[in-house]
Amino acid sequence: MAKQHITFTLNGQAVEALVHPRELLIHVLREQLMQTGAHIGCETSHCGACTIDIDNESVKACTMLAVQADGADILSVEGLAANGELHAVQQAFVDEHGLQCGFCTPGMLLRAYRFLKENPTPTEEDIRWGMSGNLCRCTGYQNIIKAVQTASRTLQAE
Amino acid sequence: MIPGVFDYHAPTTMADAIALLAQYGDEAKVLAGGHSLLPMMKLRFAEPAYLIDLNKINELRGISEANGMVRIGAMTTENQLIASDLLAQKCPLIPEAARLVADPQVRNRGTIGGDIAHGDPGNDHPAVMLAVGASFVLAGPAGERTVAADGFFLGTYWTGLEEGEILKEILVPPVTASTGHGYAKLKRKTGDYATAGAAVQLTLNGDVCDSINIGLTNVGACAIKATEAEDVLRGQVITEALILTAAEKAMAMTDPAEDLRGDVEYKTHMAGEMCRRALRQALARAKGGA
Amino acid sequence: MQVNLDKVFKLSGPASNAWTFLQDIPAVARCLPGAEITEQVDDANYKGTVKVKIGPATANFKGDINIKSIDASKQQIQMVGKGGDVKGTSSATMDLTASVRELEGGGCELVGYAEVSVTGKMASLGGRMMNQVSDQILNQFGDNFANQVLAMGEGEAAEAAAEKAAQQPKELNGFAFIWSLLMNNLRKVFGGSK
Amino acid sequence: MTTAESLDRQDKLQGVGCSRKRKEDPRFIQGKGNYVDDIKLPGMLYGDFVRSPYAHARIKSINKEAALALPGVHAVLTADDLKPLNLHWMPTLAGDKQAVLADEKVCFQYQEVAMVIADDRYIAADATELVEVEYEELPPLVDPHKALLPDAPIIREDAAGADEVGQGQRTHPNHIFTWDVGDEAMTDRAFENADVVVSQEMLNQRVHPSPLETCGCVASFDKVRGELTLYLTSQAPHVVRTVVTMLSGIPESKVRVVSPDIGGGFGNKVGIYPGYVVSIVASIVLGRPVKWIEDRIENLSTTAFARDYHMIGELAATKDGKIKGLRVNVLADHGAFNAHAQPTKWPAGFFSICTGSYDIPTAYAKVKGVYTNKAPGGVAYRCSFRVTEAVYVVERMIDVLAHKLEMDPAELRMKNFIQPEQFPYHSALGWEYDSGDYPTALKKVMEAVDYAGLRKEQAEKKARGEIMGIGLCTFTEVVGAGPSKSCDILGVGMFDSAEIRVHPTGSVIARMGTITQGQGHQTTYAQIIATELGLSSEDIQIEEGDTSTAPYGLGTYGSRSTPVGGAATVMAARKIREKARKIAAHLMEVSENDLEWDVDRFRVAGNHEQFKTMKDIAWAAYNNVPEGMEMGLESVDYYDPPNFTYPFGAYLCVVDIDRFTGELKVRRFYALDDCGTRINPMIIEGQVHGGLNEAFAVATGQELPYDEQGNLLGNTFMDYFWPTMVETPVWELDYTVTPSPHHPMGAKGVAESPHVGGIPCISNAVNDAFMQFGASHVNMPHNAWRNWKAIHELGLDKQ
Repeated sequence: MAKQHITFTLNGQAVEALVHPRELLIHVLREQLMQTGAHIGCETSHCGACTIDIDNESVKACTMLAVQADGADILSVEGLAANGELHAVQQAFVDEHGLQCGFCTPGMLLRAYRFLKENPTPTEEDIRWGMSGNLCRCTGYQNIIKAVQTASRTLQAE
Repeated sequence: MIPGVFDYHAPTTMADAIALLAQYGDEAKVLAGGHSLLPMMKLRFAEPAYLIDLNKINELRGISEANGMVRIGAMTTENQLIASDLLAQKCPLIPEAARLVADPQVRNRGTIGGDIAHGDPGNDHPAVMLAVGASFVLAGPAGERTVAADGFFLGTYWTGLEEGEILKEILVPPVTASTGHGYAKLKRKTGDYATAGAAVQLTLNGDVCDSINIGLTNVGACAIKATEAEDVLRGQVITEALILTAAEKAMAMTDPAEDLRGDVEYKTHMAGEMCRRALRQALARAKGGA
Repeated sequence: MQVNLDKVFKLSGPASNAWTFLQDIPAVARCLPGAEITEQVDDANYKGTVKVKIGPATANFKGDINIKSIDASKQQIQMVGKGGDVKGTSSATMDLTASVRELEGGGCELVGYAEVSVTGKMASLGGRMMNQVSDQILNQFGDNFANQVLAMGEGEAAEAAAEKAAQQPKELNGFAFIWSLLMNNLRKVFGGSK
Repeated sequence: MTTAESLDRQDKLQGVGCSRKRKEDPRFIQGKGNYVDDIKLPGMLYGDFVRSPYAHARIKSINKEAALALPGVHAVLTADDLKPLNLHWMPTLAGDKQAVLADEKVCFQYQEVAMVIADDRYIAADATELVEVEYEELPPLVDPHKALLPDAPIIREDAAGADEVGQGQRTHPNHIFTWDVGDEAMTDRAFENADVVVSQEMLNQRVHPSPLETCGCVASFDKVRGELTLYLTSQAPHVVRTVVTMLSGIPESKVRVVSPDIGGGFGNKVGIYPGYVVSIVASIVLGRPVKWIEDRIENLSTTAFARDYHMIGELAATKDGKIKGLRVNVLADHGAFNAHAQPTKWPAGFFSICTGSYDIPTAYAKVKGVYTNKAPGGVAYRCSFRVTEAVYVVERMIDVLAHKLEMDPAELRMKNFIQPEQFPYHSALGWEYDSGDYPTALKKVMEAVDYAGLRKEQAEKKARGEIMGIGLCTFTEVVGAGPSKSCDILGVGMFDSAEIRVHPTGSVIARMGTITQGQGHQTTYAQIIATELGLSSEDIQIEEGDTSTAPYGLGTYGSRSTPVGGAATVMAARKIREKARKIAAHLMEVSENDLEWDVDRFRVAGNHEQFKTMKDIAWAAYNNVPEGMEMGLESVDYYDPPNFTYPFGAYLCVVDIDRFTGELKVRRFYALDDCGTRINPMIIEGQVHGGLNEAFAVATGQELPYDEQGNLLGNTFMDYFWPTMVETPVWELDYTVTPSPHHPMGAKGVAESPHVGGIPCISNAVNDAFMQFGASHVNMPHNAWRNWKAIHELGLDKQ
């Protein structure tokens, strides 16, 4: 089948792409649009390294076709910092040592960003459940949980 | 893990979707949330030549109540089920089970209709549908028909959907004040299929169990309605001893396959244990407890 | 991974019909919807293909069938089917012993014991389903087999069975299961076995 | 003399001991990391493997025609294509060889048979299905216990007649080596004369490190310049360069290997895999860059498993619990090729550290390695080479002995610890432990958790039929490979290196031979240099991973960065400081001997107002140096450690097990680590959290099971267990500090201790839970199913 023309908003910018129907959104973001922040970890939607925000929901971009993103509003880690200012979740991950190798981090950040909109004042238990679609191999999660708590406090204070 | 080549269609009406499905026949596959089908396509177990994406069909979404039934559009996502006040009041077992499906991201894409129609014995909603006494509106070239959940699940990847049909909506009778529900799911970790699961919905008349449905997840070729366990409890004052007997009956009805989650013996026992837990929870709730 | 399956299918008509049919390898193969004998190499060896469709999953297998023994006294046949999917990612072997057993009070049954061994992607990733799927496939095979044997007889039921046999779908799929269910119901209507 | 003013200056440096925020983070949190799959070169092609569906089969034919006919396919490479280059086999670190592409037969499922090179990964994937391979199935050998039977299928026909495959005499075509250490006769005597003897069979199951980023590379050969650039996920880029030269004949000066950001290694990225070799060949042949990235199934199925040690441990003791001897017998399943990634001269690595933290007078260990039809490997998964297995066997055996003696396992440990005054301690199996204080560590943990209270609670629960277990582990690690007398890779001694340049304005660039994969080297090496040179960490840039710029090093694994690379950094910095002292003396016109070092400056003893800061000196180094001194301020050091370092710890774990489902909950995990001098406590704690979570994963869920046909089951993240936040316990950390006497800063390395110590700790807790009811040892992984079986057998699940 011929390539299809799709347009969507990526980090506030209108973008377009020509894609084969079978192309996965994660590949188009990374290889056509060169937004390599979101990563590929498992390809079976278990690890969450490819998590981005589509129309105000967290989505695993490895299990979505690019054609399905036509008309969508997408936020990826590259668009998280606004006007040169780190987002509170980004700063909190640095402050609480919530990352090591950095590979899961963009997915973690995007999920934390959306999770704190869904639940601005979570308990630790809420965080564990709300972030359970993202695997991290390095941190043992303890500092990620702290980072989400810190980000929650920062966002509440803002 | 790269899917094979296919043609993609994203109809905006059911009529178009059904026409496309009729046109392409079994070369086509219907795409709902995609979290079962796309991984199968990436592994090249599934290689449909045509993919008919239902995500743009608005009439498949939404939860409403009419004519004494709660109607759930097949493309309603798990998180929409969880967020629904109507379901929380009228069909609380459904959102409770939805919380245990996969993980937050997957629940944003995964749909109740996809979960039911895929026919995977590991999916959670089939057993829940058996427990709540749901029926399904199936739309096809010859029009619509409504079938009961009980009898719809026939085997692995095998349901009562006929060629050319699409699951359109789920109809659920609302619960009453004396209805209790419970879903117990044992899994290895977040995101996994159940090692065994049990969904229970029962209604009390005074102390007596007036009606009861028990559905079992992932302990057979498809979701199992544990009718023999139900028979033990229906019309009875449910006691702990009866719960144990019912669980034994439920265990006898299972036919699990060994995999990395467990062998037949373990899964059978876990079906019993999940049954006991769901029954106890449903009973407590029916009596007005948590 | 290995799956062992014990199956008994009740058949109508005399055991001699069933035994005759059982020795017709291409016809028996066709009872597995989607299966086709493409070449008879010699008396004991055949080549064939199977197109399996289980829900959304499909696989095309290509392989060889070797008849290890035909024992007329026991009305038993032993064969080994070996095949690989055409993409070279999975393969399967089925060691099958099938016999026709006469029943007291008339009728007979097809008794099958199969050891199905699967290697490759299908075993390593699809193992969760293998047992149940194999069981479903064999059930369908049994239904078709019974139907074919019934069609060898005479009368209304046999004609109906022959007609059904002619409609048998070309591949093993969900629709086929519905079809076989339907057939089961029809069989009830026509007073067939089961 | 320390003053408030100098303390303030010291704080500003952000040197050793402070929890400095990481320098790596800004790029990672903004999506600006640069991992290998992020690299896109002009004209780049993609490689994808055709893999074997069989565990054991002969290849009868390979037909590429259909694949080559697919538009966008550039080449299909098979063993026959590599033969003229003599690259169809490659040497392994263990002295064996491994097929790059299957040569005439396949020996494990998912083995690489051919590589398709195409315009993009989609076409490549399509084409792999079009390569027709005809196989003749052979009987697979899956159970290592059957490997040496007379009628066992011969796996390695290529080596069937060889007297040895790199590691000594063989007795069977499936036999790789038998290695033993210790005094067997004396150990036997200890057992004969013992009051009490215990023996237990146990398994360290086959697992996989599976970092979140899989392995991959981009090979780019410039035909005009004759230069090869290789970007790859390697924990040892310099070694890769040497190996590439050895294999290809391209001079080392024309090979550039770059390890970009690495998404976790954990031992998976030490080895050299067929994907790298074939990508290089393809790039050379096609003259275009070639990318190969494995998917998760390929990662779990082919590149580097760990463990698979089938062990029998035995202890001999007096009736009051003094251990007199240890005997260990191991059957090691190495898979189809001995690709055991370890640099020691011993076939079982550091396994002989198995006497642990205990003063055991005599010991004997024997390891037999065999081939099976499984993936090759045997990597050190977040540990030094076979240390996890060694610690597991001794820590489990201590508990088994305690159970037999009806003695508390803490008491038994206390009774047998190597005492602080015994260091440096020479173990029965030949190690020289540098330093330690085990009793203090265990006492601290027991007090922190109220050990007696926990045991009381456990007894109460037992009476109610509830299943609670308490596990202890008091491990000693051996890390920091290593003295080159003991360790080398293909003949290159295991030193490591640092090169430091101080710029005129006082900023620094430093490059090391190690490579970070999340450990935060860019942060911590800067802290070391900051402390040594008195320059702010913020002005110190650390670079690693590019063989064209960094000094030669052996890489990062086996917790060697701090013990070896860190030591090299200190030594290089100290060379600079010595030169700086001379320059300072020259500038202030005083004798070098009159100068003293004060945080960030040389000052004149007795006159603290007269000083030159390091920044002043840096400037002078480029315009005003003493006569006869060459200008500039830089140094390099290649550090060959005199000994290993021996980090240790005391861990305690409390588990509750659901008696109806077998589900396990780690209610408490208290980990005290002693890694000597602590460079960055924040990073240490992060490393410990991560290592503990890995230990939790291995102990309670991870395994790579094979069925009888040699099918690998469970090779996606659906089945292969990685805990999410929901399952992960809360970690409580503590520490003591016992510096290493031979390391220039006293640091020992930490990242692996929690993995090595955590696994037996959890396993001891689970076994403690069951053994109190009379069960015998239960193997890992302690998943719900396995737990329930033990429960069911004990009859504890009665309603």
